[in-house]
Amino acid sequence: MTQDELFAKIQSQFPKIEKAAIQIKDYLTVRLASKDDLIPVAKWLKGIGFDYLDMVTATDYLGPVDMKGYIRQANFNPFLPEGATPEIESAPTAGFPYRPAIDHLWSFVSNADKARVMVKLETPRDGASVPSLAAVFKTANWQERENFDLLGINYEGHQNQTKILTPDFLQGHPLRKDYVHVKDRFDE
Amino acid sequence: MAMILEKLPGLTKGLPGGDLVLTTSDYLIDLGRRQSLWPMTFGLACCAIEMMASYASRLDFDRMGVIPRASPRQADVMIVAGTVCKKMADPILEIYHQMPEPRFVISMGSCANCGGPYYDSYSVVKGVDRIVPVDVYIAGCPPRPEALQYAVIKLQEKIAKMSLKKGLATSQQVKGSRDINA
Amino acid sequence: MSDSALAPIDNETIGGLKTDQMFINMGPQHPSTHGVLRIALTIEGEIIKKAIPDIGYLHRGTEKLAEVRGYHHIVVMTDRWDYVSAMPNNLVYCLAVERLMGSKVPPRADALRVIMCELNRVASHLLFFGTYGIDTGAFTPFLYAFREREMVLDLFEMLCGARLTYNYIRLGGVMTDATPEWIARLKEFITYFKPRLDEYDTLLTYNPIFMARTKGVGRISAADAVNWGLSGPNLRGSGVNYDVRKHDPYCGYENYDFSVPLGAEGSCWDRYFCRVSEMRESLKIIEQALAKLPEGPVMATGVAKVPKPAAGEAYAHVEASRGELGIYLVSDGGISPFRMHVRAPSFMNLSMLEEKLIGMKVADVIAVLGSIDIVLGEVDR
Amino acid sequence: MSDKHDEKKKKPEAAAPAPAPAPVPAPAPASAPAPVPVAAAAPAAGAPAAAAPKPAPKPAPVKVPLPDPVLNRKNGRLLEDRFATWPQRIFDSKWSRPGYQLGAAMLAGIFLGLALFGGLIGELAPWADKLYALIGSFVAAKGLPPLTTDAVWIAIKVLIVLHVILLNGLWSIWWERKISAHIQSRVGPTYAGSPKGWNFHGWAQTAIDGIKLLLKEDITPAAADQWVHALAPAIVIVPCVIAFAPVLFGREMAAASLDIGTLYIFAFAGITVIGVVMAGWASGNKYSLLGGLRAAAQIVSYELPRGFSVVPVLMFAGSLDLSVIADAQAGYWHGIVPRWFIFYPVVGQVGFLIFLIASIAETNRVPFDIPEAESELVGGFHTEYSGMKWSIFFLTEYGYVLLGSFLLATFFLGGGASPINLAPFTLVPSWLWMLGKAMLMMFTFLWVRWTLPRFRVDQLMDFCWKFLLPWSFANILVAGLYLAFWLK
Repeated sequence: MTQDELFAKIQSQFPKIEKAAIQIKDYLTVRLASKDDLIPVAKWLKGIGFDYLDMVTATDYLGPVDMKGYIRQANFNPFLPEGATPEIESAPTAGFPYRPAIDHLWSFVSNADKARVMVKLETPRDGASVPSLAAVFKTANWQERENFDLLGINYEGHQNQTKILTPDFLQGHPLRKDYVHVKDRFDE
Repeated sequence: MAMILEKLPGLTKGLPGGDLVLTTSDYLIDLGRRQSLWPMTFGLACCAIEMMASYASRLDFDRMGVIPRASPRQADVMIVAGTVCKKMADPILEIYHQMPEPRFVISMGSCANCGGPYYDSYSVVKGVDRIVPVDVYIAGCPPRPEALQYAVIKLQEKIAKMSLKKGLATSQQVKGSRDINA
Repeated sequence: MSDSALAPIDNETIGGLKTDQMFINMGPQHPSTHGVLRIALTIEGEIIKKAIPDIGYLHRGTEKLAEVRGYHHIVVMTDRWDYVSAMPNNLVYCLAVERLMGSKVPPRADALRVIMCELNRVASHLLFFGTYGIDTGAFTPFLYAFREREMVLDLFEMLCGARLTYNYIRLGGVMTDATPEWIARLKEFITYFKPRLDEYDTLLTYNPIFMARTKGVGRISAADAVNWGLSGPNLRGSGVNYDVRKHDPYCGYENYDFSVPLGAEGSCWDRYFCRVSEMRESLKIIEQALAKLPEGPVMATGVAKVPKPAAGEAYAHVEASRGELGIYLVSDGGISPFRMHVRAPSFMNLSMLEEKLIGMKVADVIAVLGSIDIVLGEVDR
Repeated sequence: MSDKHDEKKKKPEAAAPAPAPAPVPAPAPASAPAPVPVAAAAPAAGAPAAAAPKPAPKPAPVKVPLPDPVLNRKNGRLLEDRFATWPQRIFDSKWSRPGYQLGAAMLAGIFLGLALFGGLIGELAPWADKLYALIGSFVAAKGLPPLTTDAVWIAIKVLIVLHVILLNGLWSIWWERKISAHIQSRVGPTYAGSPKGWNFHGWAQTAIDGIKLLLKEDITPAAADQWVHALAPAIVIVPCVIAFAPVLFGREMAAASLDIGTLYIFAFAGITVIGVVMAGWASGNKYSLLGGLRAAAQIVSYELPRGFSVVPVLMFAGSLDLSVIADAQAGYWHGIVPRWFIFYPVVGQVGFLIFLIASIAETNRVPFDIPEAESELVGGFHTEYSGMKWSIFFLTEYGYVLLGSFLLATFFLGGGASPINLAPFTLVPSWLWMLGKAMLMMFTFLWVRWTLPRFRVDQLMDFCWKFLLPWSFANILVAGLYLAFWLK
């Protein structure tokens, strides 16, 4: 199934869905109109053979990453030669649309058709909240927990939305671009 | 046993040939301690695979009498092999306290030494020596199994310098107050 | 996460007898959790009533660190996700960045990438074979597997100087070319290794005790496996024919003739057998790749020292030793990625434990956990 | 990498690689000494120092004394060549290597020497009688009460049995480590012993481990029941020592000749499980508790097939006394086949196998090591034990392995009887044959330990109750038929 056929099929069912402006290279990327579409789309996709939820992730599009999220001074290397390449710091790129938004991404795979569709949805950054797919795809359970832990996204209807990767005492959500690391007892 | 050993230097002080008793027992004790260093199977990350390789056929740690023990109660040396993350830091300290004395720590790999490639990460402890005292550091990411064996040899040399006179049977306190390297 | 939240213990009364449930903390330091996994078990006698995997003891924040590393530097970090088979990690990252940059890889580099990834799959499955032997109580397979694994590592070491973290597959190609001597050694290894696989079968695969321990234990149906998002031998052990090498070929995998071993019922033994059979298939692929190894350069020209791919998004995925390893990259046009997400197969594979372990015996926890073959570096990243 | 190898081909005379740790100045091609033949063939991947000879200035051909290339003693290859360790090379024609020939010669020598030594000494029972008479005369001369003779004699026997168990710990742990190593293509302990002197195959490894364990801190966990925790190792080892009393070490060589010897051994060996359960419960560790409970279930279950598998032997011998059982197996059928119980058709072999399996299960060893299952329960019932207390558990385990070996030798392998009815073999004294058979059985124990995976709890129970026990009953039935129709 080519990308165009697949897109036509999706659009015939959900006319509000449109192709994303920035396509993920080599894969069909569609954008949902609103978050209420997500569960119907997922269920429909599961019905037509896209029963493998490959990935649930999101990107924080707020400006370049804040260097306060890293512990740069803690382990200064005195052995660097003069004129060594400095450590990379974050810097904004001109022309990139930084915005306070979180771009969600779901990737569905159909094994029979050897096809893959990337479903995107952009929500505001503060209080980002999307429906949970854990009831439809069990694999979404941990991935959504991970996104909650690292990006602070609220998944509506998730049964066990708790920290999964970071330690209990870590404050904030590290993958947010404005994450500022609060020093704990293991840092100096 | 440890109580007798603690008092041995005092007892033999006035005796003729007391030093001979002392050095002989030093020799035997050090021999026992250095020729049978049992590490705990404590793999954290990548280095654990190299640690396994050093137990395996080609390099065969058993030649030196090093056999892994699963329980910290029967282990002598903790090989911290891999990245020490903040979530793992407390269990490491707990396991260290569960080991009977004399206990030694080998910090294996850059991550355990100083954080390694994760020097600026928010969830990595920059060196296991912030948690437990370390006897031998091994550089490398990950170090070769030969490096680990060399570290064990170095630790054996260090143990060979332990002496009853310097209080080898006494309790060592956590965090760098051990006097065995003098 | 506190212990009380992990496993609230509810004692029940059966037939007038009060049963007492027990909370057991398996890990983070335990001989057979393969690293620093913790499973909070609530057991009743030997039966598991509740099992909650607790991960994050090796969370190193790679995805965050990638946002301030150069594109070339990140290859180093990819080695340390799945440290048992690092080549596919290098490969998937390089494929993603190459897609972003739109650069083409020379054919010889592609063939070398295939050879190295398949060799690494052999090394990784050998480690699985050994540790699964230990998990089921047989210590000797571990030593046998490591004897052969050391030979694979020698081959790696000769080509790229590292035993475990190779950094061999770079943006635009591979680090160094394979010498004729190396290829001769590789052929020598293949001839040596093939009979060893039969030896393993006699030692462990068809051992009655081992089969009793693993066959029919921890069954996962095909529908369940897909729903849980399993991949790799865990998915194929359940009979689902999903292999990225066939599904979405990369690096010229479509040119090689190999079959995908499938399991029958999705039990531990099927997953184990899939891996052992995959080693044979990998050898087949390596032989074919060696037979038609094209000449030419191994590094594409025009890969910048400090790459700055144009703003865009890319996804690449490969069939790593543990399953489908994917990378989602967002570039803002700067010198480091704007966002990198790793679709780690072990993470998905592990997530099914929570439901799957209930009702099993304590010994089966080890058998099931060993059979899904996780690497915590990849789970926690 | 590739140009490095090209250099090799062009200038083979420059390719004598130096040992990697000591980088030597790159030699001028003219001044390099003649290389060892293998050096040219071996790809010097590990020697980067000498790989790229710079164009040396013309005058002053300084002779750089290259260190001798370090050769592997075994195969004559360069040590730096990492492929020298590839198994294909290691395992090629190993018998052509001097080490193996020497080893085989030494083994043969040890066996021959032992046999000669044993033949010279002869049976030990007459010597013991002489010693007893000596003590008796000494006591009589001193005018001590006559009971003193027996008291001293018993003390001597007790000491001997104790030392058998202790020395067995030293020997069998070392042996197990060496055997496991060679099964796994390793070499096992090598350096233990005197660092300068004689460290033959790490002979002192167990003794050194003992020294260390003696000096380790003795931990009683906070959650443990202090007294029970301390008492458990004693409860474990004491029955083991007691059970050795009637064990037959050779003709008329038992510490106590008991009419009910078999029953006595089984009775006391069964007590150990109490100590194991105590250890598991008192440690205050859930893994230990599980291990203790598993041990209780397992050992109690396997007592049954173990006991019933010996019943045919008892029926044939007509006695529970171990000496009588051993003597009943003297003689040869047709002058060739020994009349050992293992050679009784079907009954003997089935009984032997069941007894062997049950003995392995009794000692908690793989494939029946679920009480201490390292990959499941960390250490099982001894997880929380450290130092000497822990080593007592191990001493007991190996004590029971020895006990099982001697019982197997006595019940099924003819005790001290020679397997071959020929002059040089029949002259070897019974205690040596006994020891040899016991060691063979012990080797079987170790061999099984390092080959098989582990059962699960329910499979273990199924195996005992649904397989071993019915077959041991059937075995008794067939033995009865033999007695009724064949042996009369």
